[in-house]
Amino acid sequence: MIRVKITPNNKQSQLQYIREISGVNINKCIQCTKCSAGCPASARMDILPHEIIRLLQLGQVEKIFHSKSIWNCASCFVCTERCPRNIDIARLIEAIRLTIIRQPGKSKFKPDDVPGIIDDKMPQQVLVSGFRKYNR
Amino acid sequence: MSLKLEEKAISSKQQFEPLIVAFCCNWCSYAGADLAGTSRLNYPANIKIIKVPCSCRVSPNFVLRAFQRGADGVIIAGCHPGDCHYSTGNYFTRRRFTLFANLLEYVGIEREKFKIEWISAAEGNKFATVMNEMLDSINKLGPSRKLRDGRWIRQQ
Amino acid sequence: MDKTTVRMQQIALQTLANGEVDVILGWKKGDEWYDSYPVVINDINETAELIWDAFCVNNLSKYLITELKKNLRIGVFLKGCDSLAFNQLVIDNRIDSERVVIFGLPCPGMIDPQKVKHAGLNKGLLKVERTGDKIVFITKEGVKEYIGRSFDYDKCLNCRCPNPVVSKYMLSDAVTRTDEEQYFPDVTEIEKMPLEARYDYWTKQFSKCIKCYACRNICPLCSCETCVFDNIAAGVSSKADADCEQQFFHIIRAYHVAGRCVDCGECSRVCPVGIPLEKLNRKIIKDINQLYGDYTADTDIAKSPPLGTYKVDDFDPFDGSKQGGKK
Amino acid sequence: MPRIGAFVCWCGTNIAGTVDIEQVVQAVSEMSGIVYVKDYQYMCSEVGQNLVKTAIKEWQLERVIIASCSPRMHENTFRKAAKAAGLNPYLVEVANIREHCSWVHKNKEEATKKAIALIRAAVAKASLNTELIAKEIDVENRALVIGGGIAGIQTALDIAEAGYQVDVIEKSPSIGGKMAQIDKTFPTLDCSACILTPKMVDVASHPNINLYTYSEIESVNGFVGNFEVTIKQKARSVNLEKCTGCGICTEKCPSRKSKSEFDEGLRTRGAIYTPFPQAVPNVPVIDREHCLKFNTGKCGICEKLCPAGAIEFGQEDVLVTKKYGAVVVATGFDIIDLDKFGEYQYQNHPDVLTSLEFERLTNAAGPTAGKFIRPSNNKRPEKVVFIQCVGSRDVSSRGKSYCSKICCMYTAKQAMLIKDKYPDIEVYVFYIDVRTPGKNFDEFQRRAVEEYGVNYIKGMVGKIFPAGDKLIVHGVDSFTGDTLKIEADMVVLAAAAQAKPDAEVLGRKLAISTDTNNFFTEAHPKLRPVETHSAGIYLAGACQGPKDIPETVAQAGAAAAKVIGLLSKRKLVSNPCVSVVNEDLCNGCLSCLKICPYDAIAAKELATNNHGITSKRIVAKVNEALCQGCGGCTVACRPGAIDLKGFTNKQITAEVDALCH
Repeated sequence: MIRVKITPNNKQSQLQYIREISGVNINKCIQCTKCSAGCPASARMDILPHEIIRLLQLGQVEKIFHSKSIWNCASCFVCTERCPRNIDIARLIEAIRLTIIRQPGKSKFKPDDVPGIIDDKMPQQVLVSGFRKYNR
Repeated sequence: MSLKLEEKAISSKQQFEPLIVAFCCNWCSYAGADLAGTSRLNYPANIKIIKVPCSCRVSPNFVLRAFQRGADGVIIAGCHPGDCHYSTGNYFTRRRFTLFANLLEYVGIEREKFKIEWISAAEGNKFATVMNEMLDSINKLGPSRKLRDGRWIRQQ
Repeated sequence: MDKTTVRMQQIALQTLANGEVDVILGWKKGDEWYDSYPVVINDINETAELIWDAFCVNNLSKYLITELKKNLRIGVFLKGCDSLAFNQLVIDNRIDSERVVIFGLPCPGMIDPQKVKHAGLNKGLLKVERTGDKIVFITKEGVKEYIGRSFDYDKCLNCRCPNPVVSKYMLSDAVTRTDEEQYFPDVTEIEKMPLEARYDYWTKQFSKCIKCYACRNICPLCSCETCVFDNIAAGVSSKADADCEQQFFHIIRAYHVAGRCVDCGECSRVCPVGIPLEKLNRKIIKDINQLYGDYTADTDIAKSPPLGTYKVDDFDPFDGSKQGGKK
Repeated sequence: MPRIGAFVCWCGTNIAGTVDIEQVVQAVSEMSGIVYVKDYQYMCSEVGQNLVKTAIKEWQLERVIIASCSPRMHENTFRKAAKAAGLNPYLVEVANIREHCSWVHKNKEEATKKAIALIRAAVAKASLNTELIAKEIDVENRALVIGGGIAGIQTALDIAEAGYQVDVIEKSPSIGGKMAQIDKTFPTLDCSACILTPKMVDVASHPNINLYTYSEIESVNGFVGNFEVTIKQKARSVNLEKCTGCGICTEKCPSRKSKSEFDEGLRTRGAIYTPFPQAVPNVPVIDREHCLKFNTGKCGICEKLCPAGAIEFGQEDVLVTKKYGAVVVATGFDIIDLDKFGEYQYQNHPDVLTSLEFERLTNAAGPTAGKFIRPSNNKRPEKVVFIQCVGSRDVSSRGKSYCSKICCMYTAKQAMLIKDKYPDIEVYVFYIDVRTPGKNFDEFQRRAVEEYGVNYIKGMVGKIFPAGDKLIVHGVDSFTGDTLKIEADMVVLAAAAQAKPDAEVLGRKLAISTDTNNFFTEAHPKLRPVETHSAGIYLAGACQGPKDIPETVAQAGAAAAKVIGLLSKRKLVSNPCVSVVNEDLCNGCLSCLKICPYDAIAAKELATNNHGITSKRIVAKVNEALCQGCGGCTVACRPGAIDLKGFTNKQITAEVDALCH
């Protein structure tokens, strides 16, 4: 990653949007890294959960959007369970994913993708929830 | 309600400035009110506090007197049972006013108009919450002449 | 009834004669059929005029307060509910029970003259006699008989304590009550009414009040030297005929007998304008029985009254676990 | 109507900010009885008080109203000022227009209207105030210290040095508390027992100190200067005088099952035991649950072997009631239990210890006689991991929201001691923030890092996986962002400090309140840290909040100073707002007597004569020394015969009328 001059500008619309739909107050985080330490998927994450929150606090939303971590998060809620400051990190990362998905034209799951991935063992529900979440 | 009646109700609600008399026990809830002050919490100005040494000092006569003189709500705040500075004061408050509150409701007074709350000296925010909630419920009830002495006109 | 009257006159004569008592408190028959008025006699030959019939409703225990002040030994006739009141007066230290000799009178129930008038039987009525379930009306025209207790006072119909709980001499054998008393039906009926209807009902009832204070004067528990409502200096309430003053008096009167009222129903009986005051007292009795255990405000003198004591784990309707609360 | 002077305080901008002072002064001057109104920026200042004094003299004021901050702050200040000007102090009334008005309302117009209403209520009440003279009550010059830890010991010694009798009550068989369990103390690393045991011996031998160990508070009655405390001396089953402390019984006792509380369960002890060798008093106690004699009736070896014949199986609990002038609560703290912190495997792995267990492990008098070995296989560990803030700074329901203040320092000390004795052992400390604010504290912690090479890692441990005889510790270094896996041999958790579980029960007995974390509430966090709201009851040490030994000793000295200040007064000024009976109205029903918490009301016989016949009647009579002025009796009294001076029925009714004006 190239050195970027950090100017904390947390008035960005995406940041407001993330705060709104997640209802999480990121200022409560004291950077104790309990979430990253306990995260089973942290090995495959380029930005660890506590770093995601730090970046949010600094308003560096772009970096998070380009990261792989938010897609590797398995929503197992270990981080939320163990956070000593009662921050719902899993919910926050879900909010970040939704901010990306809900950007216009970015839907990740179009109807014509279906034939490619469907097989007889796949439950119907997977398609329905996939459309609901990833199709805009 | 017919439209005309509704207008009258709304208009009378606008000028309706409820008055709530709060008897606060000196050791716990009065200190809780002080803490609400020092922590700059906010509750409506309609609440007026009278200091009493203990919640067991408040007599049903004072409660009825307050309603007579135009109070829309009366609240007695004391220490949590067991924490009373005089060790058994609020046990008696609890018995007396459980019966008195039932009697008032039996005679037709809404339960929201007369409340007892246990607020300790460390619960500034509970004090503010209780007062705000009480005012909301009194506002919902709207103005009412119950128990009020018609000859006593309260300057708005 | 005559057997008990004779027994009553004998015991009165005997105790007056042997000096066990100086004065007897009983009833005498007035000239009207319903009038058995309370009387204080100390002369032996007056004992023959004592009477026990279906109209001896007056509770004699309250007279003891003034009579005992004359340092006399007093014999008094007490029915079931009167003996409850007697115990309350002892608890309140208003009477010195050593100087009282109690003649117990198990009470079959008293007849309500209003009900007799409603039934139109009072025309030319001379005398009413009751033996067991049979009631005999002796009128100028003839004799009419009725079975059952349809003429009894309401309060006697659901009487909880017909037999005196304390007495030195018992004048007749105990009366058994069969019908198990329903649980405060009159109170639950009012409780079911919607709030505004209740308010209107009671305000209408209270507005009838003329502040004659008969209810307070008859009540064995309202025995204060100077009642707070008579004491202008207390500045508690005034006699003005405004809704708030009436409500103030009646709510506070009911509250002052809370935990002590023996439900003898005298306040409603004597109220000249017929306000159902016993419904206020019984509401409190019902609440106390539910919340703090059944207190029979009569039998056990040592037990402290419900409002005079507490339990650490009393029912706490005010303990909403609001945010910030300790628990 | 008496001549009333009113003084409206600006309190800088605290009041003037949201209350229009001119409008208030104008409205107050029109109230009935007001002859003088003055507003000033700081009424509580010297100048402000002088304003009151001169006004009283010049205008012959008979009542004074101060509209300012809460009476709990400056009521005494203004009462003293009035007294200095010759006015009875109880004719002063304070209207709280700061905490209850200007600070809690934003709208200036509303706040001003409310301030005027509050002052009108104060005027109404003041006009009915009567002159009250405070009576004097005598003070029992003996103090009671609850808790035998360093806080209790230091308080007792300081009070005894001033020449007063002190009783110390300790629940466990010996005094010493947590400090006796510790090996070394920061920041000077001197041995804890070396600096504590001499003080324990001083306590035992001091002529003015009376020690009640293995005893608990049964009940507390009375009030400042006249506390009546009932102490339950639990049956020790050993005679205190006869026992010489030779220790034969504790060695020979066959029942070895019970875990030693003193050693945090790391070793077992006999049914008859002394907690630790330097115990004061050095007299064992029989743990009746595990003693064979009490359970099966067979054994009794200790009785046979005891040379002094001091064993008395028949001993019963003894209740002792004594009077005290002051009480100091020094009951200390506990470590939280870690059952909700499953990720650290504390419950199911012997090598995961709490910091207190670590202290016992490394202590020379500990279960391993100071040898630093792993409890699982008794081998010396190569890698030790310390974890800070276990349960502290945790707002979830698992832990405590506050910082326990002492863990950073004692963890640095423990880490340093390991590296000092065994330089080749690798030591890691996972922390969120190192907080070492005391004198020489930061230098001490930096020595651990710079001289002794303790690896401090900023980050929390996520999970610990037991693998073979190792403990794999998963953590993250938040500076570099790498996840770390350390194969540790031992993990020490710096568990949070919490209040004693029975603190609330003791608080209820003493009528002092505890906060939401069950620590005792001090009267004022900044200005009165060792006092409570109940006069005569003081706090010292960690029972008021987590703190280290230097602070505890400082608080102990402060509490002792307060007690000495109280006991040095032969007489105490009693609260004059007590009940008074109007004998004409009283009909002797004594329902007031039944509910008085202080039994301050008694029956009194009056001879009355109506129409020539004299007879006796009973009336209630208030013992002004015992009455604390709660006012419960005034409501129980139906005719209103008993009233509370300072808060009479008429005064409160006048306040209600004024507020609803």
